[in-house]
Amino acid sequence: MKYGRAVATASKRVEHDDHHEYVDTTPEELAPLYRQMLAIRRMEEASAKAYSQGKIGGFLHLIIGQEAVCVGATAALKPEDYVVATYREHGHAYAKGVGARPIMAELYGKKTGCVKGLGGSMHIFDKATNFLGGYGIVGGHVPIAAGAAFASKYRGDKRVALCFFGEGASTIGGFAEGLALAALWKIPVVLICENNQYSMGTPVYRSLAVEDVSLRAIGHGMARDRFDGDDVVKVKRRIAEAVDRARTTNEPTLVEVVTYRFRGHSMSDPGLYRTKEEVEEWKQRDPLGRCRQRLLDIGFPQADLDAMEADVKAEIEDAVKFAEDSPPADDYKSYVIKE
Amino acid sequence: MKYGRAVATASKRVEHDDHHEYVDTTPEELAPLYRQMLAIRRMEEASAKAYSQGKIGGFLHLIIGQEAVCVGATAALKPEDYVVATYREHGHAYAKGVGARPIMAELYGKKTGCVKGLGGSMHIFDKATNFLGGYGIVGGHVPIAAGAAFASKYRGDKRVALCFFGEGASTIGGFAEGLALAALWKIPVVLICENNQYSMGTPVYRSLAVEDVSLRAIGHGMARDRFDGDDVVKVKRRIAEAVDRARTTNEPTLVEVVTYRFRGHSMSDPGLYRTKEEVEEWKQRDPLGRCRQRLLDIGFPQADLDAMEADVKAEIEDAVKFAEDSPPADDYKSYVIKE
Amino acid sequence: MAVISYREALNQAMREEMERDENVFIMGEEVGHYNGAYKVTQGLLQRFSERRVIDAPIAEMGFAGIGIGAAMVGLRPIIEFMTFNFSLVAIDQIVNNAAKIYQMSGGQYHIPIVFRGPGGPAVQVGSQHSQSLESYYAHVPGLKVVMPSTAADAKGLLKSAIRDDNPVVFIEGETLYNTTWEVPDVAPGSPSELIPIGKADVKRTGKDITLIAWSKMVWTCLDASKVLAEQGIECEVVDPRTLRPLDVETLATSVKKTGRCVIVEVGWPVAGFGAEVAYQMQKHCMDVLDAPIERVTSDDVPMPYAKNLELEVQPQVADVVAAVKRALYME
Amino acid sequence: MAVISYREALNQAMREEMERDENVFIMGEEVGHYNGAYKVTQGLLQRFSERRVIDAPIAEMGFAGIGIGAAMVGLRPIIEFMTFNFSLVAIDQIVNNAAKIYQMSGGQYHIPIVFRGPGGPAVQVGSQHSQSLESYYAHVPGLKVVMPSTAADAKGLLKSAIRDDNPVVFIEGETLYNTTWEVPDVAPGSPSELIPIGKADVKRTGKDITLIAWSKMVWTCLDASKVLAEQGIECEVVDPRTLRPLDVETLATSVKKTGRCVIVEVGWPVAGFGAEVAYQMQKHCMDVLDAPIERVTSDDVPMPYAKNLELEVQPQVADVVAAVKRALYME
Ligand SMILES: Cc1ncc(C[n+]2csc(CCOP(=O)(O)OP(=O)(O)O)c2C)c(N)n1
Ligand SMILES: Cc1ncc(C[n+]2csc(CCOP(=O)(O)OP(=O)(O)O)c2C)c(N)n1
Ligand SMILES: [Mg+2]
Ligand SMILES: [Mg+2]
Repeated sequence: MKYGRAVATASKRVEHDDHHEYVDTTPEELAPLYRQMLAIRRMEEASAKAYSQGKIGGFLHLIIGQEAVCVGATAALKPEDYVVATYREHGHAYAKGVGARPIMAELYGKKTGCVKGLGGSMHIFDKATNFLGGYGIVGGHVPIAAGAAFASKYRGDKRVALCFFGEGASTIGGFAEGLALAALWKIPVVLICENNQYSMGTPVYRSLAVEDVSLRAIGHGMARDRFDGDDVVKVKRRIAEAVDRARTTNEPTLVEVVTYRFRGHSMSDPGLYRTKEEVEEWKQRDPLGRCRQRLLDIGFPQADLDAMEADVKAEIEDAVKFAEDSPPADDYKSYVIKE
Repeated sequence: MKYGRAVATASKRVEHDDHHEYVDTTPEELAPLYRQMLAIRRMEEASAKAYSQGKIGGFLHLIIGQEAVCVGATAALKPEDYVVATYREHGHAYAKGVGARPIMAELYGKKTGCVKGLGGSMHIFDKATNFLGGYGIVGGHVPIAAGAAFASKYRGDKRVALCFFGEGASTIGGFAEGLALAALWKIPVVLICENNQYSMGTPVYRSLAVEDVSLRAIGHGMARDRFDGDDVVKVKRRIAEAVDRARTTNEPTLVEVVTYRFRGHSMSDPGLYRTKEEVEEWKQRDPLGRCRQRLLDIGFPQADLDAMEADVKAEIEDAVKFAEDSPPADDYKSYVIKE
Repeated sequence: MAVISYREALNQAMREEMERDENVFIMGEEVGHYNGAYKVTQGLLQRFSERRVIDAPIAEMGFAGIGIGAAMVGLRPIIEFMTFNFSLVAIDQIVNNAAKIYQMSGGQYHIPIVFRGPGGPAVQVGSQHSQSLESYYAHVPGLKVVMPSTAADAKGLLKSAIRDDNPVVFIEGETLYNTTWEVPDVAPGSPSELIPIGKADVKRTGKDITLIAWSKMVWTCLDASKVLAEQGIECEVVDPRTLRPLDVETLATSVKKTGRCVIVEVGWPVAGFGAEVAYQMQKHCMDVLDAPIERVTSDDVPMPYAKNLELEVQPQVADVVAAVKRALYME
Repeated sequence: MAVISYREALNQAMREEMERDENVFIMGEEVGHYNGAYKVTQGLLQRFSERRVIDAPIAEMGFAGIGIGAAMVGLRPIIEFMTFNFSLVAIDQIVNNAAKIYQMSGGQYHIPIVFRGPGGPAVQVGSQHSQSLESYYAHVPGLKVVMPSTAADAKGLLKSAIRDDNPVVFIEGETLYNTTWEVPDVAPGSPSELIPIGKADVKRTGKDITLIAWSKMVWTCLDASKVLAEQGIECEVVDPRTLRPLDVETLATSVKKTGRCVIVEVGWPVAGFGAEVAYQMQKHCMDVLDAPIERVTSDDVPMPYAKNLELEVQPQVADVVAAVKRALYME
């Protein structure tokens, strides 16, 4: 492209229709991914229940329906890689290895929470697993993820950073600047837009001029990808391509994963802005149900599945009990200034 | 485009080479454009001189070498249309109809300046000609231009806003958000990137991952254009297309005009970051010289040209004298809060 | 007098001003179809259509700037920040453009715009969503800053803000939306529908000490006053309502009367707006002050999430009572 | 002792710390090839290469955030704002991320970063390029705020800032770069090379009145002190150097000694940092104060461009002299 003029051509609506292709996998690969997704689903459900009982306060944003994205993406990482996420990050934290106990205790505002009850639902951090946090200002965390990846390149230690954000975040300056700098400086970050069709009550067709966020990469000569997020293995494979690119060449990628949240934006949102039919249609393709079926289809024994599901149930119940029994948060003064 | 992945393809360097095509014109069309360009050149030179004599202070950013852009673009407007510009805006103001006297008096910090000596070089405003100002925070004025155009659409009064900015501004969030909102809401604004190859001392190849700013339009489904800014008539024609599109359909356009500043970023910049050869090469295509030659080529009489040039000289000398003789600014308290 | 909620009062103010003036429009995230994240704009989309009630994507800097540009050419935008926490990504537009264009243009362009939304800590939303930024805006010449504590003030002041020819930063109490207060029944169009910007209001009279507080802290001070009244201490509670311009006269009159002053604010202590109030009071009332001016503020920490800690951080009735007693040398 | 400029002092501090610690890097607009818009980073690119001296495009929010992310994982970035006026587009990163991550992460991640650059009015650059934003940063728990007035302070404090494990906002005086001061000859590595953050410095001793000022206003106060000394009035000039944490003790000790206090700042009056200083001084020294605390500030207006007006707006020696006389009831 040298000179030239062009009237807008990108079509407004972008369809997605390859939901029924499965990516090849094995029970060995798929079972742990299913387990993670299931644990996240159960953990989210347990937190919703605790919220309705008044045991969790503030904003609680659930990821139910989107589990395949964080689980698949994180599965493409090494432990030393970084993850940066938003306020909708319980699943991302769990997938990165943060335990259900410290997550649940954090939601309860307890001393044993992963950030000692200081952060709550929106601000889960865990240094041991390189989970660099959940952030509440839309888009503000994109440069932070680029910064962690920048440090990796600076040191030459070949770590990659994944940054998750919603399609609603793609309009804000913080995202645009993070994108531009990552492209210019070849920073090994993978920017993952979880396009769940809504930014609070605003559907994509009212928040985006073009409903393909990945096209923003073009203006920066950045690699891009876009696919649906129902098949956790597909997510893993496609993110792995981007992670490899980052690890081997430092080139960042903008990836858009098309998904859907089954619940409201947060617990206080009844989600009146969409029809039951629409939600039902998406639930047909529930990544969790799909994954379970697939696991059975490729020969994972029903008995093992039952055992796994019981195990997950116990894990989450234990986490809730741990949270309930933990002492309240008690120190808010020690972490303002580091001496 | 539905799904799909793509590794970066846009090439880093973008060549521009159609400097020698002329767009058809007539002496009637070209002569007033030449006169404006010449007046701007002389005004800038006069201000540089006054600056070196200590009569103008602060930052003084000259547009010498880029005159064809603001003159050509503004020639595509009606008087009721709006123009919003940066700190490098003397030429844009003049082209929109602000007189050399109030501009020069403003640079001198005089009471008779167009903003009473309160704004100086970077902040020229003129309500009578719908010149909505020069702004000093890079990118911050892009939403403002979109806002003026938004008001036009709100009222249905068919005014168009032009917004000028540098290629250096294309990385900042304010630009990205203005672009996204203009595209989403179909705001009748024309965003004109004057790509003069440098952002202060930084050449485009160190500030942009892809040296074609117009490509940013793609991610927003926005119309775009890109061309060189040496031929003032070409600028006028191409901007007129975008202005017509805005006026008739409210659709915004992102236009990039490739140009060059002959001087340093501001008067205090010696411009050591580029070679004499480079500057000389660009001076060969000086839009002012080209335009003068073209005018003669298409039959404008030499005598008329001489008369015009004398007239311009007198106009600028008069403006300088006016500025020198004007009383100093004396009121800085009346325009803080409107009663 | 009707008893209505703070939320309803704001809604009425916008609705009435939009009926009155075709140039008024509202823009912000979720203000239309969702009826507002806090339902303050309930029903406005239905009444005024998408032309005048505009759902914005997440681009505070962008839509704040669009409001400013629209205001330059004669519209009267109301820009809603979902919360003022998010105004930090747009603050450059407010400080460098909205506040300065009138001056930078030598008086040619003025900016009749309202930036409004909830501010101050809500409940358990953590440090990024819990801060009181009024001192930032009050610092800037060219702006007005209004922080009503009651439904009546909210309505009368928001109407004044919308009619003001200057940029007004209008910070609502995030935890006040459900509070109710008597609002006078005045027909739109009557002059008494407006409460002037820049006038403080004595929310309770008393002779022993002056409590100066705004937004939700007015309620805390009124509660503390009840406790103290039972102990025979009569507090005067003065609500500046407008932080910029500050009605120093009304405040100082009260302090001169009582000789003692406690300033209560929910923001951080260092360089909070309370420091400015304290400076003005010591300057105007030093001769009559019987004790140093006390401030009660939140602790100097980012807001923690856990409910118990969050309460500990913020000024409570007991903190105000204790400060009053200190100022009265009672303990 | 070598006499060096404020600019050179800053340059030496960065150079020595970069020699010392491989994790220190500098990022900002024009810091490398251009050697800094104000030449503060002169020669650093040549010495440390593009890996550690990084020219950024115009994206303050972006590169401030990149610095924060890099600091989280162990680097020690120095982020240069070409001027602090441009920090307003990045302030969300500083307030909501840099200042809070240590708390939000329950102490797991700390942010050793310096945001530095010139602040305060320069000369005739108009309202968008002339403001003093120190009160914004000083307001925020989790940050430190340093504003040196002399070359010696600039060097010792910048070194401390770079070694600090917290985010430090380091605001240089835009008009001080060429000023010179004696800087002790200490070899890098010796403990005396550091000036501790949080310690005020008495820049002139005197018994009659305390002048509190920082950054370029220290110079104005020293000049005013000379004028007043000729009239037999001995001013003590105390420079907090660090605004957050503020060394209230040193300030109060001086005010207790002199019994009078004038605060001089170049920023806007309303809710400026001077208000905080005034509050602290009245609180700690009320018993001994012989006159109300005076503030001398810039006028409450956006900065005009014209030279004559610009001087009128800012505190001049004569304004300080007049304020001192008012505080001494001499006029
Ligand atoms: C700068 C900023 N503006 C507004 C908000 C309020 N807010 C929180 S989440 C949200 C919607 C985000 O949508 P999207 O990015 O699509 O993510 P999703 O919630 O769908 O995961 C909004 C508007 C915020 N947190 N930060
Ligand atoms: C937000 C912000 N950051 C930095 C600056 C300092 N600055 C002024 S002009 C400029 C370069 C702008 O380059 P470009 O956009 O290409 O415009 P040009 O000067 O070439 O016309 C910079 C960095 C500023 N004014 N605003
Ligand atoms: Mg979304
Ligand atoms: Mg440029």
